[in-house]
Amino acid sequence: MKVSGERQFDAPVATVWSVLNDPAQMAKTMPGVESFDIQDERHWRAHVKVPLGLGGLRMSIDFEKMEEREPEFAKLHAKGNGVGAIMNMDTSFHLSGAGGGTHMKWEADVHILGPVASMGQRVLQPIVNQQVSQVLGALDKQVQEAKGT
Amino acid sequence: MTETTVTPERPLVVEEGETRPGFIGQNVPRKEDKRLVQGEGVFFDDMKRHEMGFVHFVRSPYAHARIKAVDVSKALELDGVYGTLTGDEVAILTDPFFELSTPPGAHIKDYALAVGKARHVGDPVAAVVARTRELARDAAELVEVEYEPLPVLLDAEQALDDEIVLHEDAASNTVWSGVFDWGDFDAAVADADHVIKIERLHFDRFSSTPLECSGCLVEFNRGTGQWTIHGNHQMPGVGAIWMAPALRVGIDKLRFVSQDIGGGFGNKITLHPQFTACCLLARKLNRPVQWTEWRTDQHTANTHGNERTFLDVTVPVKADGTMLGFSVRAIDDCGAFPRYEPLGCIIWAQVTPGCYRWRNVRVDFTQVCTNKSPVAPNRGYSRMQHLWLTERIVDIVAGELGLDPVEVRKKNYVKHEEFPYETPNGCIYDSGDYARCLDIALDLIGYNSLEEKRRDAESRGKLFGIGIGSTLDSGTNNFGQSLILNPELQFSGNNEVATVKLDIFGEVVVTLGTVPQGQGHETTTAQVVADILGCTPDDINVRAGHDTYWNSNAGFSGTYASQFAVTGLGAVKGAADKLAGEMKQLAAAVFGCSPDDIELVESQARIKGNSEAALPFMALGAILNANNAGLPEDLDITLNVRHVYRPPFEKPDLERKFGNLTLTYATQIHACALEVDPDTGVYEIVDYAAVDDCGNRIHPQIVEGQVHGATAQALGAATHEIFTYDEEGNLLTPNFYDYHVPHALDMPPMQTGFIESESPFTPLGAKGMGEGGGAGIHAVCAALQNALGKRGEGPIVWRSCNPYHRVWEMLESPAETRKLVSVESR
Amino acid sequence: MEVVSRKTITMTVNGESYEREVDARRLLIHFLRDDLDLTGSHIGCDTGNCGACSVLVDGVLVKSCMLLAIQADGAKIETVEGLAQDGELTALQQAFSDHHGLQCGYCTPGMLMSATALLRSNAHPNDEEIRKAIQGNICRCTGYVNIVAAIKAAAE
Amino acid sequence: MLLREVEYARPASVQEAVRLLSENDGARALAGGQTLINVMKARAASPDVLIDLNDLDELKGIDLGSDGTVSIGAMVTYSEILDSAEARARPILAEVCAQIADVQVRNRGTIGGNVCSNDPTNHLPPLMVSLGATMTIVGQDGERSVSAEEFFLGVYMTAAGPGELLTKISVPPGKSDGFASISIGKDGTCIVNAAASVNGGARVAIGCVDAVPVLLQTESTDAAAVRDAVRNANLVPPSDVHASADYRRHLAAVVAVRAVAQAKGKH
Repeated sequence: MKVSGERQFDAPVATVWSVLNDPAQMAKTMPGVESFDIQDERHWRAHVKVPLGLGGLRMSIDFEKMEEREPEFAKLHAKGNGVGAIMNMDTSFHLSGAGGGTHMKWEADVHILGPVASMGQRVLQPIVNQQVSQVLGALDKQVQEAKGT
Repeated sequence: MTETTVTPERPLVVEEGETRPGFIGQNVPRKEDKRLVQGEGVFFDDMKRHEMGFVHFVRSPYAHARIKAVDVSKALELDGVYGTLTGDEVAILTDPFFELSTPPGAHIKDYALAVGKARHVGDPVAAVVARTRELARDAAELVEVEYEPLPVLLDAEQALDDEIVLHEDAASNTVWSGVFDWGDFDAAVADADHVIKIERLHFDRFSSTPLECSGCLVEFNRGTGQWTIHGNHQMPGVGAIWMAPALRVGIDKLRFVSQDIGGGFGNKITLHPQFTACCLLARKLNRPVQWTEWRTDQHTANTHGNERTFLDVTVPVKADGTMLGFSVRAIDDCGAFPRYEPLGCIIWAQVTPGCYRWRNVRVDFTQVCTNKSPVAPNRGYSRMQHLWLTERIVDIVAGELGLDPVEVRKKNYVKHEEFPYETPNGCIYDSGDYARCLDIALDLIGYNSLEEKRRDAESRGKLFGIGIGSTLDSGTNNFGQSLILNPELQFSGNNEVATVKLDIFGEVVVTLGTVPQGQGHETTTAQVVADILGCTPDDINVRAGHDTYWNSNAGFSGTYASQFAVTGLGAVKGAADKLAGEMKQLAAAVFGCSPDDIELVESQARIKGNSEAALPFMALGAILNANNAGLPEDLDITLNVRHVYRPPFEKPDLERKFGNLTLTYATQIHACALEVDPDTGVYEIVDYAAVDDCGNRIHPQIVEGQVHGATAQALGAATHEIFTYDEEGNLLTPNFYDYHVPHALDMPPMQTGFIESESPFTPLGAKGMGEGGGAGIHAVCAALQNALGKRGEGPIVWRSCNPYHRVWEMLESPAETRKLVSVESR
Repeated sequence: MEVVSRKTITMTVNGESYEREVDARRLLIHFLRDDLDLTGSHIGCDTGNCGACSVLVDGVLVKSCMLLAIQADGAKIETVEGLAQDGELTALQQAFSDHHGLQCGYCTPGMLMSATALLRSNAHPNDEEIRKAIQGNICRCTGYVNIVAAIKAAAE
Repeated sequence: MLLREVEYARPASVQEAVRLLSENDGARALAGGQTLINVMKARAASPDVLIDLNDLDELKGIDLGSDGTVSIGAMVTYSEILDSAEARARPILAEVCAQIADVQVRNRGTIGGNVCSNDPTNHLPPLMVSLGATMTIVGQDGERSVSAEEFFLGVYMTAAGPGELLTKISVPPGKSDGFASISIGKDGTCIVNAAASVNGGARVAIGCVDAVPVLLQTESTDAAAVRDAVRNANLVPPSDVHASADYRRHLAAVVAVRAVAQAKGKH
């Protein structure tokens, strides 16, 4: 499943870049993060409980930074392992300056395996959209905070 | 004992003819029912053993992946876990199951658990045993498997490239391939006035999904080294042939027991991998273990029916509508492991020309593996796919040439007076009257008022269509057909066993080799024995189920391939005839007369014409078993006889792929009328008729029940039931939530009719039946085609399953499918 | 009121009282089959679609796979084993046999419970009402034709 | 089958239920269980604690107010709605409940559970939106009301947040309602559905095409106007094995038109 979009931030590129590339800050944007370990600057792991309304879906997600061209492009691979679901995601973003703010183009390719993939076909897409909009909303907040500091 | 119970309410079309005396042919009450309606049946999951453990399989979430490591340590730490089994252990403790194919399929290695690689979603990678079912599942979640995902292969045609290979040992995805060429197809094309080409037809994946899932309770006896498997394997004889060598034991070390089985439909024929894993666990852990498959497991990882793509179908036709045959390239997708395959690569040839007098047939058949669930012989096995092809051919040709689908069928059907009819590949169609069955079916759905119904539907904004499905239910396999696939195999003919004894208090006790799953074997057996022994079915004790300890089983024992009425009852009849002979001998010895003077009537052996000189069964049983002093020394009887019925088969001619592959051919002709909502593609079947001819019917109600059930399964397969995968190989219809099977409200009004064309080849003139329901798929496809377009216009129904969205797509873009067909007229 | 993960519950099933300790997670169907050894009710799916596990809880027809055993604490349950009295089949059970309303018999217990519930509330249902009443019970053998006929006959 | 370990409580009052829901991390209310227990069987998502609402008599009645408002307790089952004289004041309620699943599920499944699970295939979320129902939610801080339009937030997500409980659904008076669906088989799972209420113009809520019911309001109740409204909504429905996004989008217009026509017919 591919999702993509664009987003405008009211902050300079460098600020947005710093938030997007700081795992600790990114962790704050992800819903349901219970713990977070940074292994090295390219690898980190999150234990999340994705809130699904009916109950949480527990997953441990390994992130690996695949590519980066500071301050405009980065690509990330995430592999999530949970009972009933395995998630593989490749995501990337392009940043560009736009009138004092930052324009971000992003895309993500999400692959889900396991019973959740079979049972949740018609809800996965809306749920992914839901999660994405939460992440973006939280990202806005992080960027504003970073800008403030 | 009531002689007749219920007369079906709906009018049945009755063939005029003799009324047979006795219980055969009557609807006697089913012996099975009393326990089943009280919840007192015994299905495998109803059994318990002291200290038993529950098995849960760890299944692959990947459709294709290398297994790099399996770590069971965390599972073993969980309180209540008894033990585990991994693929590595299986590879040491067992040999791969034998493969039926020649190379490349012969080189495939199939084990009880995935070894080295997982090849479909749900492939069992490890197993855990624990004190409760819930704990076993908890522990299975703690098994850590490291996978290296591999590219996924889901398309049968792509499989032919061998760019992604499932089984490295075979080095190819092709399991088996071969060309079948009968008559002179090229000459037929040269002789034709029209040549119709169909680029592609596709028979979708579905399964009849028995309501009871698979499973077993396995006990291991350390002293004797014997496993007792209480399970619902529907063909344990063949299961043992797979399992014993793999487990490196003799076949008698595997005792199979079943009482009641909750439906099989062929899906319980290839349970040997799971059962073998359970045998290993029972031995390793020294405790009984029970494996219960759940619905989602059954859909993802037990078995499906064969999926088949037909390419480049070419049909030579004469100006008058006579079809001369066809050629096709067929690609069969058997999923991740062949198991019972490649038998499906030959089974279709039992019905090579369908119901038609086609003499020139060329089939280029290839079977491949893909990363989907393995297949098994789902009801109508392999013939259903092929007969769907023949019916699609007839209707597409009729549609393109503007021929009447009824007339064109009648013109091309094998005619009543031509039976027994030899097909171009040497099969002998025993008896039948297809045109007459069709007339009855049309009559039942009110074919005469068709135009009126069409106008009425159109006035309500609906598209109206009518369709016919003709099918043959070939029964009693000649396993010699397997030699056409692989001349090295040591299988041919067929057999079934029954034993009958007269016990000390006069009870008649029958044991069967068959493994019934709802077909009423206890009842029909009792009818046959009662007629022979001169008593009532109530006097006959038929042991429920199957147990290899009874010694009433043979290599091909089981319930499959529409054969009970022939092989099962053939064995019963043979055994009962022998017992009757012995009872007469005994009575003659007592009375000092000739056995020829004795008759068996009213539960007695008596001197003909002298009702005073009579020995009740109880006396006969007691005399031989407990009061035998003074009986003549040369009276060599046991009142306990075993009979093996062996149908009259020859091995086929392997060079020509020619011979009689099956003994009987029951007929099913269905007709269906439906209405399509053009705004949505939603359709509803408004009239339905199924006409059956299975020769002499032992128990008409049971026969009719089989017709109803098979039809319901076909209507499900035609409308909603389809196993669909996403591009990762996830099954998107893994349970009854998304895999919609017909509910009571979904079933159309159904009428049934029958004729009885006695089989000249079988002990009771009966034919096996129950698998002709595929006619429903053909009829629905034809009716949709009829509703969606006029001659030479509109879409071509090219898939077997047509859910609403497909119908809508056909309505939206008729040209998409229309381009699949071309006509060359000379 | 505190949360529990295990509890001793009591239940009356077909007139017999039972007391057992159960995990909160145990489904009623597993409790009936595995803990009470009442194996007449069956399991045919894992999504609440098939109805093979249908039983009456305090007179209400439910699928016992969508109810925790702990939820039925104190309830009166009726299962297929409770239909026939002293070996005497009910009219409905007899009609299922007479009309060949069962083949493998696996869906039959659930089907009988649904039909029993129907006939208690509607003594003379028509075909449509019968079909609607057994819509939650999947049968893969009979195509429902003879089941509908059997229920209809039992009502007459 | 075979749920993950879970804890359980069966409170006797709404107050206690709310307390238990707020105090226990990962707690989820258990109503009829006809969705939740199935999800738990798949172990796809699991609550840690179930707060069983089945003893809460406060949530079980159906009242007909003097202004014609039908107030339905969240724990009222579909079968109870079918049998209720009060619910008949808004006939569409029973008409739709009769189409949900099967007898067993209707006997156990509740109106509150249906709307709170907000599975896109559910019947009641679009119906409640089209009817302009009001949802009453109770939490530790007291009671509040939310319109149905605002209640549905996403798949399995509603305005009844953690520690809160939907207690009551109030349906205003009216008769001109319709409901149409395309389902898999008769009365099967919905592929697309739509509920409509006509009062001068039409309120149409379409289900299964987004995470929440999509509400369209048209001044005209003509088929063409309804179709236009659906077209202008630029729906991006999910696709699954039963329907592509295109097919769902097409069906959305069909069922919307049918639901409105049905509603008009009841004038």
